[in-house]
Amino acid sequence: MDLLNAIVALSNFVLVPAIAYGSQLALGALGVTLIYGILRFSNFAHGDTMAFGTMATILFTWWFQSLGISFGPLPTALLALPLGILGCMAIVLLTDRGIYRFYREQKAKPVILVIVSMGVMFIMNGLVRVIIGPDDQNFADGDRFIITAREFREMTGLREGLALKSTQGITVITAVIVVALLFWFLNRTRTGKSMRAYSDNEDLALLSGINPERVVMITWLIVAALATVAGVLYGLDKSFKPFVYFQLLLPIFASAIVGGLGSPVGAIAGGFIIAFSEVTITYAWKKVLTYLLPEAWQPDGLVQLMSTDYKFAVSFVILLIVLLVKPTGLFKGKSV
Amino acid sequence: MTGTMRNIALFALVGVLILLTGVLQSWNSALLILNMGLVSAMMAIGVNLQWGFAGLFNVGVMGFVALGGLATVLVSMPPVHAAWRAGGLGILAAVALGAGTIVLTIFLFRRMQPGWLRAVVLIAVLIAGFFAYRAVFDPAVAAIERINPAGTGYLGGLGLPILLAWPVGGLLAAGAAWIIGKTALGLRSDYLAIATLGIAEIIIAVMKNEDWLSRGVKNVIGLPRPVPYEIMLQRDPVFVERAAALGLDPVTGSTLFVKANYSILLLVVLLVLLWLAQMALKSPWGRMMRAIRDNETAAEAMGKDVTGRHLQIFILGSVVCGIAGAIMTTLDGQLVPTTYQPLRYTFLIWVMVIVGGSGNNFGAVLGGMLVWFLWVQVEPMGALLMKGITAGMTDGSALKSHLLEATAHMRLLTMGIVMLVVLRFSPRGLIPEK
Amino acid sequence: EEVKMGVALGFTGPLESLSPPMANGAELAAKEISDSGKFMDGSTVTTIRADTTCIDASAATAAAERLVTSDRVAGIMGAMCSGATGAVLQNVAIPNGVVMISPSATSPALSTVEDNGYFFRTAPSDARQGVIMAENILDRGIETVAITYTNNDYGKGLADSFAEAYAEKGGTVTINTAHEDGKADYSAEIGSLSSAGGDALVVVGYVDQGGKGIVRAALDSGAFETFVFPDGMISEVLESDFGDEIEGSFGQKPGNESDGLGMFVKLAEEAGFDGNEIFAPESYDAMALMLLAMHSAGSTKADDYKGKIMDIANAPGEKILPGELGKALEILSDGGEVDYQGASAVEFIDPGESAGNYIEMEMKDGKLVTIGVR
Amino acid sequence: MIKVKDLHKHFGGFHAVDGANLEIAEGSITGLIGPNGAGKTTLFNVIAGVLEPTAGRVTMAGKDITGLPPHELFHKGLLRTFQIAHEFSSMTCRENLMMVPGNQSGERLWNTWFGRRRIANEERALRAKADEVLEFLTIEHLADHRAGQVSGGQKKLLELGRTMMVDARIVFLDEVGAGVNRTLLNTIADAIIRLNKERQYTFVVIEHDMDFIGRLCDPVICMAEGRVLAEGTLAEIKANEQVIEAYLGTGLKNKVNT
Amino acid sequence: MSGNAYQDDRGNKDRSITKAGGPGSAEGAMRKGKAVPAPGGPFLIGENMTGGYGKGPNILEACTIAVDKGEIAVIVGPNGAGKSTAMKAVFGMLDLREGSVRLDGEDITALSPQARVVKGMGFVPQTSNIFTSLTVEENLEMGAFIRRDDFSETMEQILDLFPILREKRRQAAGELSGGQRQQVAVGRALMTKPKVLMLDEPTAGVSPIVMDELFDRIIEVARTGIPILMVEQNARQALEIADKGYVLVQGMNAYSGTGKDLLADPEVRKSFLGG
Ligand SMILES: Nc1ncnc2c1ncn2[C@@H]1O[C@H](COP(=O)(O)OP(=O)(O)OP(=O)(O)O)[C@@H](O)[C@H]1O
Ligand SMILES: Nc1ncnc2c1ncn2[C@@H]1O[C@H](COP(=O)(O)OP(=O)(O)OP(=O)(O)O)[C@@H](O)[C@H]1O
Ligand SMILES: [Mg+2]
Ligand SMILES: [Mg+2]
Repeated sequence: MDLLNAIVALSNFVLVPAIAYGSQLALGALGVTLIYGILRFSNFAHGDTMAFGTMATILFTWWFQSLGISFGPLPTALLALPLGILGCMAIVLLTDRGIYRFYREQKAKPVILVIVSMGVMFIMNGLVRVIIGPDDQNFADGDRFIITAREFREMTGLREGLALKSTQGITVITAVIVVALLFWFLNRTRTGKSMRAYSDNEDLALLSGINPERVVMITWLIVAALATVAGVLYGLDKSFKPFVYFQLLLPIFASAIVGGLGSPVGAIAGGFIIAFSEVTITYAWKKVLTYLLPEAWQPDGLVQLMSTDYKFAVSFVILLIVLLVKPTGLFKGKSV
Repeated sequence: MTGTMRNIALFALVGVLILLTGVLQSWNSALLILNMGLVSAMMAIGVNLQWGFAGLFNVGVMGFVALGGLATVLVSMPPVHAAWRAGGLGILAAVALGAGTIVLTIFLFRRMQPGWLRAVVLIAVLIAGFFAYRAVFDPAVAAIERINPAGTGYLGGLGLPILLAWPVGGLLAAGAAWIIGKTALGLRSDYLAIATLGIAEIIIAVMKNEDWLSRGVKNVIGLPRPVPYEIMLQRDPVFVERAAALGLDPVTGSTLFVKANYSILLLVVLLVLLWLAQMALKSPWGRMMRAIRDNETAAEAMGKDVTGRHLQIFILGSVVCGIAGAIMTTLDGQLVPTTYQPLRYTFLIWVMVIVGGSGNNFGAVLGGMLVWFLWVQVEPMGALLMKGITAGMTDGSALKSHLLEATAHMRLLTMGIVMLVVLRFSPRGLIPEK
Repeated sequence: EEVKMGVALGFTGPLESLSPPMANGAELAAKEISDSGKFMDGSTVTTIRADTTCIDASAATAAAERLVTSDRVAGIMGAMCSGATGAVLQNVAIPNGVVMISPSATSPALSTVEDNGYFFRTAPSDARQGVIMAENILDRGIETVAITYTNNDYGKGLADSFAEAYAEKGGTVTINTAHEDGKADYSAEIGSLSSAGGDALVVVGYVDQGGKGIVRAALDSGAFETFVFPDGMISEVLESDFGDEIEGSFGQKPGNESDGLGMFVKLAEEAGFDGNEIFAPESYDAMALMLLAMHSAGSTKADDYKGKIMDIANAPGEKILPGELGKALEILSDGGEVDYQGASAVEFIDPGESAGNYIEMEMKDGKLVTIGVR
Repeated sequence: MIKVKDLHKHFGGFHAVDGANLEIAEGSITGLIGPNGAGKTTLFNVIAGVLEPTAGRVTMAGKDITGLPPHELFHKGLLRTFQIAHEFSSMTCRENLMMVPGNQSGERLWNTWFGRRRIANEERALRAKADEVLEFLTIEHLADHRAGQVSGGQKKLLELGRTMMVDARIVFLDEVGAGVNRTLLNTIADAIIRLNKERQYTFVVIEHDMDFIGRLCDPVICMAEGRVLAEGTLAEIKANEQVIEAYLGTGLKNKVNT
Repeated sequence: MSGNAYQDDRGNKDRSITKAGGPGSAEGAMRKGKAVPAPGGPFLIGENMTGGYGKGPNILEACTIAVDKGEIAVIVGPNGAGKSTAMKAVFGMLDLREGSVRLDGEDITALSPQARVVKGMGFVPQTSNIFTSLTVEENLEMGAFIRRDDFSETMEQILDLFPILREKRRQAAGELSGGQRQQVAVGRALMTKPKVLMLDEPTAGVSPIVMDELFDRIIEVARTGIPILMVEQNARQALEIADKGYVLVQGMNAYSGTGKDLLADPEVRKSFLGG
């Protein structure tokens, strides 16, 4: 019984939130990694692209809500998501046409594109705030929980509860579906393979009859979709606020780098590593130990390695150690 | 137009922009922008050393700048004697214990044969050391923080002149850079990105949470200055008379005088840094660095210790950032750890380097000055733009009021547009590397 | 004559979402006084905004420098974050001799600055609120609490003063730990808070920043059901975002029985913004105080009117609530005295800090209701 | 000079070098041939410190040099060129040469600020030496060209030139001939022979062009599947059945259509 | 280097913000022109080609190269003469300033490289001619990117031709040795079932035995009627099997004739074939 309690407590406060957060980071990191792999630069505007896609989705959600359309127990935002993705695709293609394309035509070195993406970051940053404002927006509706902590306690008779939010469920399920689709696309389809080929060697891709502009366009479309999905899932689970989305850039990049920039598998693994290291290292083990240890041994302190003040610092140290132990990066060198 | 002419023209342009600020807004604003521009130029030089000359990607600029800031407090604030009495010894002992543990670990790591025994011993030493450290450290900290928490609650500094803090800031940054470099350089460059980001986060976390050191988020306000206080000048009849002779009222006179003093001080530091950087760049050392940047594998095969050189230049760049950080905190007159945010101290500094022209010290200086000017002045520019956009709309329309509300965000938008324009027409920066 | 007033807030940066309602609050007061036609022989008031960013003390200084030396404002309503406030105060306000009233900076360090009487703040003092919150909690029979505070001077100061008062009065603090605003995820914080346990969670934060994220995560994981909210958290947002999920949670914010806040909220609604947003009332008061003091001194020179601010804010005199600024102007013109209460029950103690009363609020049926005054 | 003992290099499960034993005599020009994928480049990389060996030892003049980093090997007199030229592309050809010598006082940061006279003198000497080398290689007209902008063959010459800036003891050449015009290749071969004669450099040469090998090398070592297959003079190697079967082949089967 | 500031990234070499390897250098990828009928002439001809990289100087000066059905044409010349450049120009990876390229009775000067692949041209470049991160098999598949029919039979033929590739078919091509890569590269081009095949130094770095195999195969392919245009430094062997030879010097045609003629020309032998 106590063992069960301990497991439930650990799941409730560590596993479930970390998995949900990890999925969100992973989806974000996938976008970053795709741009890096195929268009060859680190896209600093990614956080703000996520914000833009989410904003579009929110606007459509509001519109649906005003029309009285809802999605039953699921958030209306999921209905609006396809439209939001389209909106994000539109702006992304627009920036590509208006800004990046020129540099591609000039055969600009990728490092110039990095800096350009910083400019785009500033612009999107402003744009989102001008349109929807800098405020917090809560747009989740529908049922909040699959099961609440209280229901769980009543159901099982345990002392600890396990809350499962519907957004957490949706996040994980969507993430799995999206990742599976992406992998299938990249590894099995002709277009996907041509994207990997282009990413590997542009000139040679040309010689195989691959149209580079098409590859670039598809990449941006996928990235827009990924960014919107990641942003909306994150926003549903927590809430939408432009500045936080900008801040998300750093953990997302950390995820992508830990996994090995350019490697989709790495991006996913990286997302989970970051999420878990943030949540577990600073976890106070007191509750779990209280259940597990005999009366006499029970801790009076919090049994916390580090206070949560240091959670980012600690998670970065973990990352460093991971990288030191695995010097070739987690998945670098392996394509997909 | 020849290259030199062009460069002179660009610097003149920045000069004119600042002069215009003086004429159109106020000379105080102009001098203030100049001063901060000079500091930004220093930071840009630091980042340029790392990024422009060695291709080292430092995401943790803010950490080094923050260390410089910390130095000002440690050097210049008066010591809090009561706090020293309460926990000073404890802190010193704890630091010694911590350092001892690490040294012992490294020693054992080197001496013992690899294997499970070594792992176990190392872990045991580390854990024991950690607990011993916490046992000494925690009560000392508690004792210190109990002493007048609202006013001090920390150990204070050494009470030395704040100018000394500038080199000390550089030293602190050098120490941090050395640690990062030792662990992360020489491996793949991605590590450096993560490591610098991580160490910056750690430095900031420490500064936010270790109240005994620099009051944490309670901030240290009222740092001493290397120049006189305006209020003193305003009360000084001699000064007031001189100001009046120049046709200035005492307030304007004193504020201008103080800022001008800073300008001279900063200019001297900047010129020294610039000279050092230029000399290094144009020597065989600079040639070696270029070779390493061009082709690491070949440089290594040609007997150049790539890792060692990288470490060296990484430390140098960080030192410059640390010095600039100390200067900046001195200018602000306060240490506020929460202001160290990546947007301002990492992204913006890169923007300076890239807009100015990476790989060129003069470019970095120009970029620092210009981008700083824009960073400050796009606010009124953005407001103007918004006024222009909304001019044609009917008063009180929802869209108009919404747009006017959003005026503040034109700032980032304008910044982005300026950047893209520069990159569009001068992709290697305004003063590219030769 | 046209009197210019500066509104220096962090319009961009981490606290950007707090700024617009604050600016609106301040501008509302300026407009009210200006429109009354009674201000300093019919002078008008215009406001100029300046962005202090909250991440860049230097940019804040530059913006304020522009306000003072270029736009020549008569006073500054601001700044917002302690960093910007300290920098602007030391580098601009004091050297140039300009009055500055911050609606939100609470850093104890600011108290020690040699301010020559130029600096005031309408934000309440941490020490007093800490004590009141401790009493409030103990009176309800809650003996153990966990505390999480936003990692800045406001959060840290208030959390520490509360923890001290609470422990002194016999309560137990299980954990006192920080959270950062604007971060992506708060699971780690909730994990340790819940592990430490406690009958209630004291959330010393901002309602549209990390504080909200903390409450959300705590509710979602079932870690806590009762929350205690200090002033930074008490807002309409609690009703709209959490409703009856936090039934029975409570807190306090500056105010008194004369419903100054209610009147302010009504005024704000007419002006088209939400007066319940945090620090909006304080901003209104800061602006009103400066203008009333100018009127009373008959001068827009800081050295002339800075001394009047204390007189206006404190008794004796007729109590002035939001919407009654015209009346206050009249009284002052007639040589009478006023005791400005405003939207946040302003009461200044030396050295120019607010020490007002607090109203206790509780969530009942998904609504924030006033329980009483402390 | 160099002794390789029982060297292994495995990539995952693949044994690229699988117990190679060989010895390179001082003052010789040793040819290293073998089918594609025999492990020649990998062996090179292990000796030159680019790759860590899985097992085995490398000694140079009796001293163990296994696993030393490339820059330390350089200072011991072990130099190498690359299969694909690794020039410093944004520097001029002269600078490419001048940067080579180690322990230049101008490479110490302190001296760049406070020892400028000494540096100036040193630089003058270096410059003269670089010009001399460029002349030797018959590319003195390229001295001020960016190295990235000279042709492929000239880059290879530059690679060779770098080894002449210092007193090398042993130089590893990885397929200098691939993609180089045969006439130019003859020039390179002459240069190698001269260096060998005049400066007593030891050379190890990987090459697939038998004419080139024949011109230069004695002895020749043939590798296959990570091991040494045969060793001897070129004539002996050419006659070796195994080598013919694995490497040389018997010439074109299809004859030219008339 | 072309003096284009956008392509100059000196000072910015960090790998963690941009992917190593850089973008391609082919210029014509965005070209949108159409093929125009231009009957007559040899099967493939690059006529009077003049051009250089970006805004740089002319590398090619009125250079003409042609090959007809069933023929093997070989280009030789010193390093840096512009041989590879000429090949790229024929393939449209360079913007010609003058001259035209005609294929099978059509003027294709305005076509993008990828469109030329569709027209039936196959090309093996001199450097970076494989997808290093893709497996050997995927490399071959990419060769057949434009083919909509079943290409497994062609794949079998190629794996038979280069048995080592069958062994390593699931391995990333980047892990192969220099010579093995060369085999993958040629295999990739053959997968297209091209109407004309262009090879830039296909035998560089391959062992003698494989080289002989390669030449054999090239002759075989030519006998099926596919014209072959190749650059070779292994000039003597190449000219022996060539129907046509071109000697390029500084972007200009210096000598041309049948392979035998060139081999017999003492001047050519001395200056370009190594005596
Ligand atoms: N990083 C690697 N991972 C896996 N296998 C590798 C790697 N590098 C080389 N190999 C394999 O090791 C073998 C030897 O490669 P190496 O480059 O040494 O051959 P080589 O003798 O130089 O051939 P060539 O004459 O073609 O250059 C090859 O079969 C190659 O596939
Ligand atoms: N991408 C490029 N940008 C600018 N100039 C180039 C580029 N590629 C080659 N060049 C220049 O064009 C000229 C001809 O090069 P090309 O590669 O065509 O020579 P090549 O005859 O193939 O020589 P090799 O036998 O060495 O391969 C050289 O001077 C070279 O420096
Ligand atoms: Mg090889
Ligand atoms: Mg070529």
